[in-house]
Amino acid sequence: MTSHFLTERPIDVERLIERVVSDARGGVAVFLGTVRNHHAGREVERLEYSAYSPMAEAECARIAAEAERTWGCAVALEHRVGALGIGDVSVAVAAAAPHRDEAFAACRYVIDEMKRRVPVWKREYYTDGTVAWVDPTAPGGVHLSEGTPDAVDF
Amino acid sequence: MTSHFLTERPIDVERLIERVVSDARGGVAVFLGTVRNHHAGREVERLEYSAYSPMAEAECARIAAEAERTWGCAVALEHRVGALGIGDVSVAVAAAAPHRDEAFAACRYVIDEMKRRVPVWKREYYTDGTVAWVDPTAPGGVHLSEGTPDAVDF
Amino acid sequence: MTDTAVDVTVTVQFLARYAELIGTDSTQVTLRAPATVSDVLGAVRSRFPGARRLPDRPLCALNLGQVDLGTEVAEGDELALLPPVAGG
Amino acid sequence: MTDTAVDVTVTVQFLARYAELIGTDSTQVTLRAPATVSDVLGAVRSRFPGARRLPDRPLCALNLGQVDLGTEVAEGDELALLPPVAGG
Repeated sequence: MTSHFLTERPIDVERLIERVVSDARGGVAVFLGTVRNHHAGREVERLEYSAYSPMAEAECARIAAEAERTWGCAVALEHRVGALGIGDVSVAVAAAAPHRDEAFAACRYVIDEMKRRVPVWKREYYTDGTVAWVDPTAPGGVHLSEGTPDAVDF
Repeated sequence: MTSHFLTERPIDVERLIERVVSDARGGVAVFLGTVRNHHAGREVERLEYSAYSPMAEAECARIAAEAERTWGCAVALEHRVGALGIGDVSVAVAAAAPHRDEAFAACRYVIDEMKRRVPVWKREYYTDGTVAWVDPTAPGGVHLSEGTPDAVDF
Repeated sequence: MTDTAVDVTVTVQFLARYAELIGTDSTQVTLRAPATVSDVLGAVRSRFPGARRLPDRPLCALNLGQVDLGTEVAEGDELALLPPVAGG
Repeated sequence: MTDTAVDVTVTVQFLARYAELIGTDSTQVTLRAPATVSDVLGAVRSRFPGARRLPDRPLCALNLGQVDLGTEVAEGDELALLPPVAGG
């Protein structure tokens, strides 16, 4: 089961969708997160995702199972790890159900819980040469790494 | 602008997504409707979508503009017309925004409004040889075509 | 367009199942002005036997925008009769 | 495992930014049983100067499941210290 939900390779969205669609499940809701070019007031050049892989895999499996049980749907999800560039898909969720209410609800649940529970971290490299760990709980949303300008919070 | 939202060819979901994603819009919500194998208690073999094309195009444009204005997002949508088989994508909506709340809300709005307002109709061909026009307001959800068994409501 | 042009000719489109009921996709109806969508529907009902199966108040679009039955029609208008939509 | 085995050895993983703070990805801590997650954290703080920058109550996972600081650790456990997650 390792490497089932985390991937170092580009996420194949079409294939993710194919895994959940069936002849009886006509509604498919999909969410894609892509790398934005700005964060915390800086211009992002690239970033790296790292994970506590065994726990992340287990947590993703739990979240998918919760959604499938709650909404009677099929769920597929992947989170990219490693080096990503602007516009790359970092996370993808697909949920298919007979009707769209369930598909939307399941898709939304999965992405919300992933962001809350899956141990994945993001290191941002900015065009000004600074580097930071993203931390939604930190003032400003990041911890700038030592040795970079304005590294007051590391 | 004609043939912008209606298409007789298979919907290219990847391309639809590419049209809305940008470096600043990191959240993309997508909805796909695919042809189910059952409806109204019958087994569907294939179906045909037809449209009042000029009005359907205008209505799709209005719905997309409403969503873009309301949620500050980018929206792309397509509805397939012509002959479709089981599992084919009949409708696709993609909404991209800086954050996922807006992307989900816009995507949901567009598919709901499309189903309510866009003049498109579905003719289902069942494996038992019967044929029906789908009508969500009719008892049983369909009007069976004349000359087919149980054509009580046509 | 002269002073004597008091008739309006409207093209009526029958969509999807309604085309099957009526037996044709479209027709032209000429009425003495002023005339409403309801008047056009009346002319359709008297011309096509299949039109008795239309609902009393079908969904109507005049020049691609939805209208109610009291809306006045003008020369050259396109009136479309739309079954309940079933897209998606 | 003999009657005298009253020590427990736990592997501690430092994830992401915490590995940077501490200066290593993992370490092993041996404590007299019974010991809790909090005791392991105390040992880490006394061994690594960088650990003073850890929050008072960091997110902890014991054998891949989240636990609180009072949870007892057992021989061979893996305790992971997790910064606030930032996926998606």
